[in-house]
Amino acid sequence: MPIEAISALIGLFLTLLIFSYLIGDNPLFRGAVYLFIGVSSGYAAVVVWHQVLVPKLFQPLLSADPNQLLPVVVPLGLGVSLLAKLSPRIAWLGSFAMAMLVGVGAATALSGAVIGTLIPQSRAAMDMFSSPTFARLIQGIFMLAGTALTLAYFQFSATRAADGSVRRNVIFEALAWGGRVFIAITMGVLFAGVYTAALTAMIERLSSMINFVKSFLGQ
Amino acid sequence: MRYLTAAIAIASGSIVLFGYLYPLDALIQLRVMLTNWAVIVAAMAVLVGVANLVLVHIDKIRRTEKNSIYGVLLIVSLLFTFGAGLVLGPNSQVVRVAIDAIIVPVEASLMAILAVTLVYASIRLLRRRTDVMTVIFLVVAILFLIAVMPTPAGPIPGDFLLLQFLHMFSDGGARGLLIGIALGALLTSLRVLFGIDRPYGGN
Amino acid sequence: MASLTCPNCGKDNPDFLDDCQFCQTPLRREATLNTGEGPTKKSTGELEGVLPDWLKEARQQARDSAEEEAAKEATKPKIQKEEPLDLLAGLAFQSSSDDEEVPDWLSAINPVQDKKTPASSKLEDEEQPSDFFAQFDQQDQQLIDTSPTIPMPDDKAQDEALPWMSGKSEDSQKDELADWFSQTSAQTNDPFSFDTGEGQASSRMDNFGTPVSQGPSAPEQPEDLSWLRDLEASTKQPPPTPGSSPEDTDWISNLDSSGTTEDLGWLNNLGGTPAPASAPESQPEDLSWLSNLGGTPLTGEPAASSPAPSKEEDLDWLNNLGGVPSTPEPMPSQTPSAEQDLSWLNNLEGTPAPASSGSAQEDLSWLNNLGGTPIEPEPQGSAAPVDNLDWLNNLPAATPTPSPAESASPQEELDWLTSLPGTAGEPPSPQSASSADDMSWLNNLSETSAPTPSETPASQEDMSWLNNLGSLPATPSNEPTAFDQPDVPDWLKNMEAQQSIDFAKPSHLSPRNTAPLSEDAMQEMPDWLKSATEASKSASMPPLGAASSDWFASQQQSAADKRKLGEVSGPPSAQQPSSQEEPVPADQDVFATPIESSLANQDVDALFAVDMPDWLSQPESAASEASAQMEPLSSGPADDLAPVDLPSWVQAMRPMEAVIGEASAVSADQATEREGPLAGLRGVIPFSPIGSAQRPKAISLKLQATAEQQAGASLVEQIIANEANAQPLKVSPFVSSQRALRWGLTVVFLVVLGAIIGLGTQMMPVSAALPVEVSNISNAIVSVPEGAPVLVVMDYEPSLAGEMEAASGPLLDQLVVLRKPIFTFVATSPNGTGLVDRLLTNTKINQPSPDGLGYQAESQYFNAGYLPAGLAGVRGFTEAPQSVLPSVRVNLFSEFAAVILITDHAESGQVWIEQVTMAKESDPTLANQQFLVVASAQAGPMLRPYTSSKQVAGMISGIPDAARYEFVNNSRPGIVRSYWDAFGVGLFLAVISIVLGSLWSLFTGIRARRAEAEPG
Amino acid sequence: MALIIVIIAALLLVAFTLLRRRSPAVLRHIEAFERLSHAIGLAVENGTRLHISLGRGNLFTARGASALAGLAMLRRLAERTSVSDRPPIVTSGDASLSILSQDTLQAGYKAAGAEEQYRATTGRLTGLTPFSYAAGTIPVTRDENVSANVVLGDFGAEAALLAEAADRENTHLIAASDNLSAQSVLYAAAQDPLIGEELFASGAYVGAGPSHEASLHVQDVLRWLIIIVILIGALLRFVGASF
Repeated sequence: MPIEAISALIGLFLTLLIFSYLIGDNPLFRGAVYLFIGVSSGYAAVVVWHQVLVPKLFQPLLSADPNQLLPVVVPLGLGVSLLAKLSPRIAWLGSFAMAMLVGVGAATALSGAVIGTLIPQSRAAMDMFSSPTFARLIQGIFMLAGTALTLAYFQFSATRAADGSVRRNVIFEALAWGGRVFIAITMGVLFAGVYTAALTAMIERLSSMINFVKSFLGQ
Repeated sequence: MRYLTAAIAIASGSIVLFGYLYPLDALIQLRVMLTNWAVIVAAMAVLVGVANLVLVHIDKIRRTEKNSIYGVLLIVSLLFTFGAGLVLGPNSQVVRVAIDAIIVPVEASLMAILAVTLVYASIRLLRRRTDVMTVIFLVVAILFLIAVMPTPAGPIPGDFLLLQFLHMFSDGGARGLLIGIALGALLTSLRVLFGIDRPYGGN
Repeated sequence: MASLTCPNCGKDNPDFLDDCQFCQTPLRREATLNTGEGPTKKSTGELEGVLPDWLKEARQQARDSAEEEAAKEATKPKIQKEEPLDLLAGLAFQSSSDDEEVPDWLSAINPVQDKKTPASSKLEDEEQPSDFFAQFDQQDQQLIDTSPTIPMPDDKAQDEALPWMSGKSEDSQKDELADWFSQTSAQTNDPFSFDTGEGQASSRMDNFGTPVSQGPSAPEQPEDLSWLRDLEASTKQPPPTPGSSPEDTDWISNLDSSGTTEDLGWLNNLGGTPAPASAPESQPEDLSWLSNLGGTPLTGEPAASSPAPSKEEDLDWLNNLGGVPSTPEPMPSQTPSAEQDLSWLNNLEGTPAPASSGSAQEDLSWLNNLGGTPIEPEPQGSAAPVDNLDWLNNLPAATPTPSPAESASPQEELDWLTSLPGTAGEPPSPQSASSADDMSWLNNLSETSAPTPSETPASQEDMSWLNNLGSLPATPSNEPTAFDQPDVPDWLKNMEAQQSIDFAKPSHLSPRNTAPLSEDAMQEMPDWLKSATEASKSASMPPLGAASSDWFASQQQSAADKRKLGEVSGPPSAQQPSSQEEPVPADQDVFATPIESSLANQDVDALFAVDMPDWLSQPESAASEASAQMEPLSSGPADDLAPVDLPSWVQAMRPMEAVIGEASAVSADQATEREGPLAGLRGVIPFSPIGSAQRPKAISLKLQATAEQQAGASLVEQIIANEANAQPLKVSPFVSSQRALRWGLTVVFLVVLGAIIGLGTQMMPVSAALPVEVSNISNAIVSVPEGAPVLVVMDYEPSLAGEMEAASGPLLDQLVVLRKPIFTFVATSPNGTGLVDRLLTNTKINQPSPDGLGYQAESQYFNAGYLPAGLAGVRGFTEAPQSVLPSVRVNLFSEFAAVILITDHAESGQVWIEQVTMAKESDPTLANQQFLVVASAQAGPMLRPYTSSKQVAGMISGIPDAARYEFVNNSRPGIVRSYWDAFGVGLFLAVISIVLGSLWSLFTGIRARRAEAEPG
Repeated sequence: MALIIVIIAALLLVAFTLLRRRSPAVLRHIEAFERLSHAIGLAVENGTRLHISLGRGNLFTARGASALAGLAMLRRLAERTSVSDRPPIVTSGDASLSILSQDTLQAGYKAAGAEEQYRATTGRLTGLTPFSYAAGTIPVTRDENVSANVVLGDFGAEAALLAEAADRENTHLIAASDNLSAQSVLYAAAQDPLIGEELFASGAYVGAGPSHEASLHVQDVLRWLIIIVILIGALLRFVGASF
């Protein structure tokens, strides 16, 4: 039996085990899940090893070129210090590497949020009105209203009323209600998209299973 | 030590941030170097995380916790895949089998479960929350599904119009959500860069 | 002619005679003073001239001092007169709470506490309180176990105790509070910390409370629970070393303040014995009930000097004095307490709420200990008792055993009782007989409630302390008199200090403070207070001996039952039949006179009156009985003292102004003293037993009913009630219906979709109409140069490989067929690298002809592998592809003629869109680079804004767009088409299921809500 | 432009942080956070576990901010539940995030004075891919005596599996994600979903400090600035102005 057929058979079997979760949690599902977690984690570690650590760390270390060696000494030390995280007693040794990681990540996230989302999305909201057609103008008005009202909905600042209740300004509440409508519509559209993706996955799984059975039966 | 870690985080973050926002050659080179360092450290963190995963299940097995027997399956499959991939490489036949026979089918099956789970959740939604927004949510979802639903007579009439109408609202809402999330990310990252939030072990 | 009958020989005499002509007995009342007669104004002006100079000066000084005292009394604010009532009003409310476990005998003792106040307030030294608290602070900070064994002469004890006992100066109290508040705020955010663990628990509470205080009170509820849980959990932690951590000082300081609150109460009962330094270390509950044993605790001072954070201690035992009014005298000292009470209620919006409930539980635990019943674990109720033990465990002086509550407090009794003034050498008074009963009863108590060895001496101390009962009340008995008479003579003050005058014993009684509400007051008071006062009325003292054991038998019940102790229908009422029989004869047998018997009753009641008999708890019967007892007293010649012939100057020294001035204020039912130097004074010595005399109508229901207090109090109840409520679990029928629904949906989807796929039907046509963003893809592909490198980003997980392969297949097929590009595959997830070959295989791009397009690896397509570091990696790749991913064959990102992003997550897709946009802004050579997106249906809607903003040239979103594009692409490679029918049927099933199921859920939900709304 | 936005946000953050230290902020009512506090209290009191799932937010993506926000809230929850018999379990789908969750847990216990209760195995990596992470988290919900699940971070559609598992176990689920697909799924499947940027407000609502409250006020200021800029810009675009 070719390797593809073995893979398809195993895949069919595991698919059935996973689908058994729809009936209820059971040992078969658990076994399949734990097997999957182990394999996927091991594969991820392999990919990281071969496609990140080897080219970026080990090859420069093994090379005699000091220009390549020096830049990797610091990350090597930081990376090795992370192994200390496996022992709570010396876990603090890895805090320096994690601090660097968090600092770089925070800066990356900040720049991505500002440069990649805030400015482009704000500009896109304005561009809907540049030399628009009537239909585009209507669409732009709705999108602009949706953007503004949705943003207004998340207004966190509020005031405490005399009776101790906390509520926002009446105007803000009205705007927030409109924002909730837009959010509900957006969520509904996104939910439908997620469902179509899930349905496609189910169809793909069923299709692969049935096709394997058909091919196994020689049809 | 907490001050030293905070200083490291603030310094590295500031260099990378200004390397993004103020493109000086020196800043860009520093940013690229720090990014490469971070990539290596993150790769090492993956190995540490996998080791943590193994240790957690070994601990559960040693303490004979409930359903800890499945941990044996996890550890064996993980070590086998990692060992085979380490020796044979990620593009080897064995690893390919692991992907085609286990990873893809199981992940796709878990995603496929959502086709039933989401319908089930939608049915119970009005039992859980009965308000106008929930009704709008369900109505819009149903309309969207109808708009993209093929029928024996072809697509329903006016499917584009319906989709355009829904997108006219959803795009605005999505844009507002994206901007809001970006604002949250901006402030959250600023707190870290200011050393206010120190999730790397500083108190 | 009128004749006068000689009171001595009974013979008639002419009315002009002053003395009997037969026996020379004075005939006129002016000439004689019979015991019990009211004083008469007598002009002694004629004597002034014959008085010596020193006596004239003394009289003048007495007048001056009288004027000064009168001026002091006049300067007291009017509102202070109401404060004690306000305090009691809050107490009455608290007594109506379900969480009150403090027995009613506590309330029966309160009035005596109030009686004690005026004397102390009269003699107060303004500076003493702070010194007193500083003493506590110092000793607590050092955590030195200084049990109250400080030897101290009685007089000195009086002199030192009275100043800090006094709550006269409201300003000094407030300053003290301000200092305390600043001190506690400087220590920690947490208002109450009991031990290290509690310190963190309270800090957690505080932090927890932070958002709570910003919003409605709901967020506080969990903190109550976490606080209670913390208490329970903290007992499992070893007691921290004193001073080993900052939390120690926190809880010490808080404990100090709360402990001080209690100490002032019970120490003042001891005739002014100064507060022992270790008092704060002892359990507040113990001290509070010890204070009641003394019969004259100064609750005014504790309330006044008690900081707000300690109110959950203070109020907890004070508030259980349900329906107990107080005399106006202690108002000055209790005004701050009322304010703190109010602030405490207001602060309940924050974290103190759990403390109040927790303290209530502490009372419960203490009650259980008293009854020898261990705390029965309950979900919430078990926490507080553990806390009770826990914070005691952290006290160096406390025993580490789980019952320090029992072991520590008797130890307190041991020390301070031995130092009682005038008690050591005093012969056993008639009360000692009853003390003997009490003694055995106490032994039972100690045996049952205190298994630790330290209990045995403790119970012995109870015995000795009971023997000394008779002498204890001396001080409080005289002080009201001293207060009412600004010019009280020195000899009378000395009598106050000596405390060894037998005739002072009757003044131990305090009818006004324990009287039930009058009918008018009952009508005025709200229902919840009525229930509280009824509960307090119904509480009665158990009969000594057997009855007491019966009562304790009633304590052997669940904690939930114990909570009903303070209620009318609780176990106490069940004890009343036996209570009615035994106590009265027992008292009458033991005590010769009704006064003594009432004294004994009051002593015993103050000690052990957990369940008072009806003759004590029913005001009418008690009052009538008391009056009935007074009649034979006045008429019985054996009891009368011989007529005393006082010189006129002595008569002039008798307290005229006070008596005459007070005569109008004293109610008619108050007795007039007929013997002793207080003869003729009305209402000075209360006669009715505890819990029986009539309560003045002036109980401060109005103050109690202030909206602020009501709101705070209702908030307490709400918080406690909410925390006590368990999370409602879903009923099993609904759960089973869920499982049935899930199973039904599973079967329907799998069977129907399997059938459609198995049959391979193609009955659903595909529309050729393309959305704008999809049609733009064809235009973008045309603009790609022949054989140009194209970057394909594999940004999806294996879970959506089927959808992404079907969606991207038509685009890749068209691109290969038209432009023969060189693909470079980059994966942004580790699993993505393994999906490249699968994609090319399923789209038949790398399959040999004629079925496939025959693309060859490493020549026409390259799997560059995994691009790590997410956003940073993407950013680096757009800047220098090879430096980030050495396996990439291009040097510059601009060499890619097109970038095809195949993504299943909008966020990861946005990263590429954003970074490529940034690269295009910084690199003009990227202007012509086409950026195409193949998105999963779940990511498409989120990426649409980028298409409208022109950041994305074209996009295929999910199966519907792919089916159309595939149809336009001559139905190649045909993956989507094989899914199309099943996709349509699946969507139809989903729509039908959601519509019908939602309608059913709506119907069942409305029906369920209606069912819940129906009464019962 | 981006630099200006960052500088304005930084200055406002500092200013509002100093202001909030004097006067606590008054924030709008969010039901989910109130239920969160209640659920935490119940979990601590009932001796059950609190399960906190931080998602799989990669620190190198813009979604890493959601992971940082989840860590900030984890710190507070760790302090609150430090005295519980059963310390909370933290699961994550990213290796770096799992290490940070352990550090945060340890720091929270240390701040609460209960560092001895910290166990490294309570901060777990349950999977390195989205569905392996979700599949590895489902058993935690079921086997660890969990009474409340706090799912807060970057998720995808796999969040529906977590919601499904919580529903099957009849446990509380408070869910928040910066992923809109996950939000839409949780909107339908979770008892208390948090929408949009409410995820980033979690720290302020659990009392993480004045800086978190100040962050929300800065967000409000920038929010209205952006709204005004967009409206004015759209108007200028409509009249033909180019900028």
